[in-house]
Amino acid sequence: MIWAFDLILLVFLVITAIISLRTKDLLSASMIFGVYSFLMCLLWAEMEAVDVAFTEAAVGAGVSAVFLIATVLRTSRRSSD
Amino acid sequence: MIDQAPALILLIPFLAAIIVALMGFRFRSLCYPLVLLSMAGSVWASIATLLSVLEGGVIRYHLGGWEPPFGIELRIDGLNALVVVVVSSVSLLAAIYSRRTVLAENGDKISQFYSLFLLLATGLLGMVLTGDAFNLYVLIEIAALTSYALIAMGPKRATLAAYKYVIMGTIGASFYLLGVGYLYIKTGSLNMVDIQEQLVARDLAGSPAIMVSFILITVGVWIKMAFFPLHAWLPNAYCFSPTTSSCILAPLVTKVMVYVMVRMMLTVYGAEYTFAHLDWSRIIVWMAVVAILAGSISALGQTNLRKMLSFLIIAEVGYMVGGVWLAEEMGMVGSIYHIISDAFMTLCVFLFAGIIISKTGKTDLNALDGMFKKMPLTMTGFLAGAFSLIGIPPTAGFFSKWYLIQGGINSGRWEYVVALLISSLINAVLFFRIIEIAHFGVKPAEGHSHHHSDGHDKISEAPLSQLIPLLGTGALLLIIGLYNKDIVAVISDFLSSSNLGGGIR
Amino acid sequence: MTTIESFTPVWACIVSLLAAIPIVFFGKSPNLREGSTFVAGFIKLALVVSMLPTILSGSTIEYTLWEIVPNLKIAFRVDGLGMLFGLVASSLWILTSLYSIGYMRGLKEHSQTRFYAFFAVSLSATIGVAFSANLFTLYLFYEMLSLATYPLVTHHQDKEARTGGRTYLTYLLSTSIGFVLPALIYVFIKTGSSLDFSGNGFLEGHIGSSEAVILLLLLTFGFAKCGLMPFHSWLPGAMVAPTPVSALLHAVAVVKVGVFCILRVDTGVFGIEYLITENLGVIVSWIAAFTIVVSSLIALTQDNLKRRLAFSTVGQLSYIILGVSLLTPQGLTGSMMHISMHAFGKITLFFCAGAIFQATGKKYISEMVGLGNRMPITMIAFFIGSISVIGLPLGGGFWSKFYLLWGTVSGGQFAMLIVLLISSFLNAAYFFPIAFKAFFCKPEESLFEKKFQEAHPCSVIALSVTAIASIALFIYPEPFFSLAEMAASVYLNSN
Amino acid sequence: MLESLSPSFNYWIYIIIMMIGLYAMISKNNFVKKLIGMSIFQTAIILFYVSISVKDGSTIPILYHDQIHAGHGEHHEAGHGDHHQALDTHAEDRHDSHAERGDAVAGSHYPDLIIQPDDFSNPLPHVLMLTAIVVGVSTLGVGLAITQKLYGEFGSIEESEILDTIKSSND
Amino acid sequence: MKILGLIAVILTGGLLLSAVHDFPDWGDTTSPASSYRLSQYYITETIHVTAVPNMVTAVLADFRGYDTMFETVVIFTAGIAIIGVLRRYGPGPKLAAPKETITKEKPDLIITTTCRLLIPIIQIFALYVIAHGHHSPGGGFQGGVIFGASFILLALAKDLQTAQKWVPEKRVLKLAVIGIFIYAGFGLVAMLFGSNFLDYSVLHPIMPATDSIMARSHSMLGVEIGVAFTVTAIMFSIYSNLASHGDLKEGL
Repeated sequence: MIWAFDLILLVFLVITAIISLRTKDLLSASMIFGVYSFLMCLLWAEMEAVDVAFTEAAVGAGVSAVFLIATVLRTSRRSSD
Repeated sequence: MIDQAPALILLIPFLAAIIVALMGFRFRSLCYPLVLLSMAGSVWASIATLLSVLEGGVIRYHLGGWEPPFGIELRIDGLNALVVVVVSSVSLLAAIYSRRTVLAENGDKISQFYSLFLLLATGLLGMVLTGDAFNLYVLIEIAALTSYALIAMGPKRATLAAYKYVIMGTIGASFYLLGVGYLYIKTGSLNMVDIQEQLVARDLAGSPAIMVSFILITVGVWIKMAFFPLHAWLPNAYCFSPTTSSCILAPLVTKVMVYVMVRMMLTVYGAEYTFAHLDWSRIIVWMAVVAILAGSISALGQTNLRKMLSFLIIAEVGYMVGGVWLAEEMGMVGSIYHIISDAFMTLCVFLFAGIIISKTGKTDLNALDGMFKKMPLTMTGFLAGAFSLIGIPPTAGFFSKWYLIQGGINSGRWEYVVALLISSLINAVLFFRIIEIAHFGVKPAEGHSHHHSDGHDKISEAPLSQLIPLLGTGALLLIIGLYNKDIVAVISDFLSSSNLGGGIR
Repeated sequence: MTTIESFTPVWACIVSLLAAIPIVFFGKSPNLREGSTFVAGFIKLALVVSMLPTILSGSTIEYTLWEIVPNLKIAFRVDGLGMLFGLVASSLWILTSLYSIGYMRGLKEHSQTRFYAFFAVSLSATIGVAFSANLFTLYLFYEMLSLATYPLVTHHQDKEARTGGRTYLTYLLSTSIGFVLPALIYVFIKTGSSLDFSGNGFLEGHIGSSEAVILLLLLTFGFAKCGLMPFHSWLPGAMVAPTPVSALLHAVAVVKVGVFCILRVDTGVFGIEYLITENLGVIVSWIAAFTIVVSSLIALTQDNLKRRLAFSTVGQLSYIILGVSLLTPQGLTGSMMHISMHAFGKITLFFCAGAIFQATGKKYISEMVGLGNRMPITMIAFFIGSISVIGLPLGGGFWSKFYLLWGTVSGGQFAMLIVLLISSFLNAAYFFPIAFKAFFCKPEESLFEKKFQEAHPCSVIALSVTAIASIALFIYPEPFFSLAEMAASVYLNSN
Repeated sequence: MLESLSPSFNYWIYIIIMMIGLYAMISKNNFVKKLIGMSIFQTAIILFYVSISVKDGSTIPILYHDQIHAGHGEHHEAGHGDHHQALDTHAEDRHDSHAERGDAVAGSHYPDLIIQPDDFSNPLPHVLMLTAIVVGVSTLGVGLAITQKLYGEFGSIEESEILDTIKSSND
Repeated sequence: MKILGLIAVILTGGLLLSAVHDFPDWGDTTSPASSYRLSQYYITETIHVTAVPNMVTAVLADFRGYDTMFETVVIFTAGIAIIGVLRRYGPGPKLAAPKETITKEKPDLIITTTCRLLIPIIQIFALYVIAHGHHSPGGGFQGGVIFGASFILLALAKDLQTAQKWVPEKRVLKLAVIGIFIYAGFGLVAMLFGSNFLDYSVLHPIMPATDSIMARSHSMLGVEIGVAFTVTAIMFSIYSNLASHGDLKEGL
């Protein structure tokens, strides 16, 4: 485990989490959430949790983001906050 | 067969749920009988389990044939054997009731509704049966997901309430999960009994992580059971949901979470840690007092029948949390007994509310105008529940209050006793307000009026599928009250086996 | 003193409960319905009377039905005091039933089936209270009575009834849940006993003096059915009920259950000896004395006949409480006898009030001038009832009042003696004018339409019987006298 | 300096991420935002669990083909003094569990294979978190479905707007 | 709400931070979680008692198979719940239209072609993931999600109707139910053989397995296939409901 890589990933995680919650465009927010999930997946893979990482890649970065996008397109893209 | 009964308790409704899910396309009319049949099977299995627990002590059913802590076990002692009977029979009664209301409220989604209904029962039964802390989380989530959907299947406001419930429920469940994580990081185990042994063996009583895990789990469970400051999701969720949903959700979800709290406090952390080491009894009983009073007083301000009852649930949760945290055996007995009796009384009044709403189409208290004349049997059933909630002997509610007050006096917590009494009186006011409306009509005449309000709207007795569960619940309330000694004996056995001595005054 | 195990008291209790089933079943045919009421009434009376010789011989009858909470049983036990009360209640039920047939039919009341059914249930609860073996069973039946009488009190289902019913339940439930229940549980915890009433109480040695005072106050005010001030307002409020209900409930069942409970608590829970040693009688007796005087004064101002009777009842009940709190054998005997004597006297008065309303529609005393000629039987009965309640010779009430006065003298409590005397005077002041005006004043012509106008025969028979009984009890106060004396001796000499 | 922090910075960051999610769940007005917050909240917990499973010098909890078919000495590096001790105790443990499990292990297909527990990261949290991820996506799905239903009924996914609608319809 | 959120965050955060120092060191092999017999048993004995090299799969599908069954049920529940909440049969009351209109263009040629090529590969990969879960990362759940994603991709690339032709709602439900039945079936058959629920070891007489250890291994594969069925079906079902606002007619 490479601590520097780990740390960079963690910092990016925090950044993407904050961005995805602060973006007013929900479609972008969903995409950034996908990025967040993917970073999370990388982090876990790097922490030797391959199965979890695999699942997160499929679920978090893939399906969850698609669900979010589907909902956003079916409802409203704008968010007040 | 009997050996397998613990697993069958939840496997039967579980498999039925799966089958029912398919029936939306064909055999829709078979959903209801199948639900009844499976719940009856579950009741049978749970009673068989209870009997064998009474006979032979704790049952440990190793799933997959793995010894705990390696595998997951169902661990059934006196406490969950009792609660599981309650959960399965309440589900059965609610299922019997559902016949017409589901058709009326969710006619196009019968199979989904019943499937979710059975999955909810499965989840709740599983929560009660399991002996594994993480498995409990999974089952909490099953129960939660089904609850969200069952509530969201109602009209407009129900959807909003369901959304709120999703957020709050997820926070609660996640706190629980995090708490289990903290336990795991310090003990390395997930089996409840094994965690307790590890806590003792590793001498973790002073560990901040264990304390934090305790707080997380407790707060998580409190959110799920709508303990007062964390109750915001409950009133609207139970008030606007379809009546059948509220009939199974209201009696069971909060009560099962109280069970989880008791299980966590006694089996996982142990009474000594919970009461002697942490010693938060003083503050938490005060919180319970506030919860009881807040719930009761909020209920007073409601004109919507189900909303009023929902606030009563919050008060009742206060009873149970307070009773457990009295750190006193009688209080504990009272709380556990109250889990049982409150499940049935809540069922009774919610069934009644469901009948009234489906009969009159109105949700406020004035819908009850002159109901004693129009539906005397329904009102009789309701009276049993109302008297029980007020605490009139010999209904079950009286005896739970009896033990709880005894606990309060024994431990010298007079504020709790006073809160219980005030809440009983407020309940009396609430229910006699209903009885008055049903007895006198909304606007009683000035002089002798003998013929008010008959016949201007044709409301007659509820159909049999709704009457049977209502009257059955009423009768059960009496039976639970009259046989409280035997139930309490089982509870006391459980308490004495779970080594209360260390932590209890 | 021997103890006999027998199921009879349980039968005596539940027979009227069971009677509710045929009453509801025969709801459509009034004759069968009221027939079953009567059958049940006679069976009940027969069962109670069948136990009388046993009790008089000094034995008690016991039966344990059910151990409901660990250590706590639903148990029945018949002793002198219980027998006395049971006898009064069961015999008056029959008469009240007779009377109510007349009353209800005469006025063509609605929902008669409900009326008779709950009437029967109330009686079960009353007998249950009378034959309770422990405080817990007593409480159980006490609550049952509160609830079973609610539909009776609010029988008219109008606004007035709603207000009255509200007051009724508010007072009764809040006191019983708020005061009695915690006291009950506290006693249970402190003594760890089965709460069984015993000859000399079971609290001694388990609690301190201050606890004793609090418990006594909780239990005295908690049984608000006894009408002690300040928890008396439900009684006049509950007068909205049909008169038979008022009669039975407010002369016999409900209020007497209240004082009976206090008698039980004082004798069976605290024990007279313990009350004497702690000097607790004084508190209660002053409360009772206050109630007596104030209620009598209020009664004087009432124009509604039933309300006047209600306030009179409040005062008379306090006699009983005063009698027991004198803690002397004579006082105790007197107060127990007063249960029966006052019951017969007061029920006569209520019957009369109902008969007047039934025949003429009059409720107010000012409208009853010259009624004596119209309703001679009723008014004579009213007069007899007044005598008995005031406590003059020729009325059964004389004996009980005599013993009460004797009790004050032998206890050296002259203040109480004066209270009793003043109150008797006030009683006379609010009763006699009614009878006097009825017989000796000329009515205004427009007041009555007919010359002779008695109520329904059933009612008249009933009120005559009770009036005669009131006189008979003066001549021959048995078996109530022996029962009371026996019970009093048990409570004072059992140590 | 960062290296000295490294023992616990995962734990710190997981708390930060979790609090970001929690704050969003409670404070955000938009329903989709709340659900994104919820997902972040849940993944933070998963991160915490995964952190538990990490061991120094371990590898992924899957046996390689050649690991299975080779003796244990090959992949067991020298220089881990305490490993030998551990080996002994674990060998004993294994015997115990052999005895417990009877013929189940007696019939092992790889009787010669002895595995060092410290060589592999802890598989249990991984298993638990697989389940947690599934629960997370299920909750997200249900939450989104409810959001869509709300939008269909109220025409908005902003909490304040919906509350206003309800308020005005009640008045 | 903002203040409430801040208070909750500060309280919870403070609480959690206060316990961090109590945690075992990062990667500490002697930490309770790592050194307790539970995880050690899983690491050292899995291969012996189940003959599965991937410990995660073994623990998931066998030791904690009960959990995993309910994990599948969670997915199933979510699917049913979303149908229950969102599904509209026939024309219901008018619902609010999306704020942003979705442009309906003819699907792009490049995208459709790529998808046509890609989807079979994705599906084969999914099958590989399912089947090879014993030896490499993966298993029923991951494979199922990937398989489901292939259908979602189809729906996204062409339209929902095309994907619906492959997996109409009825088939989705059937697949999901079959999946759970496969899983529960292993457990139930074990019960019929007189053992406890989900005890695969007794299943060797009816399996191409030589002994109870191989029976566990093979049953795990079966169970994973069951999970995959359910997950595939439900993932697609959730997507199609969310994408069409419950009427399964017009997707994104």
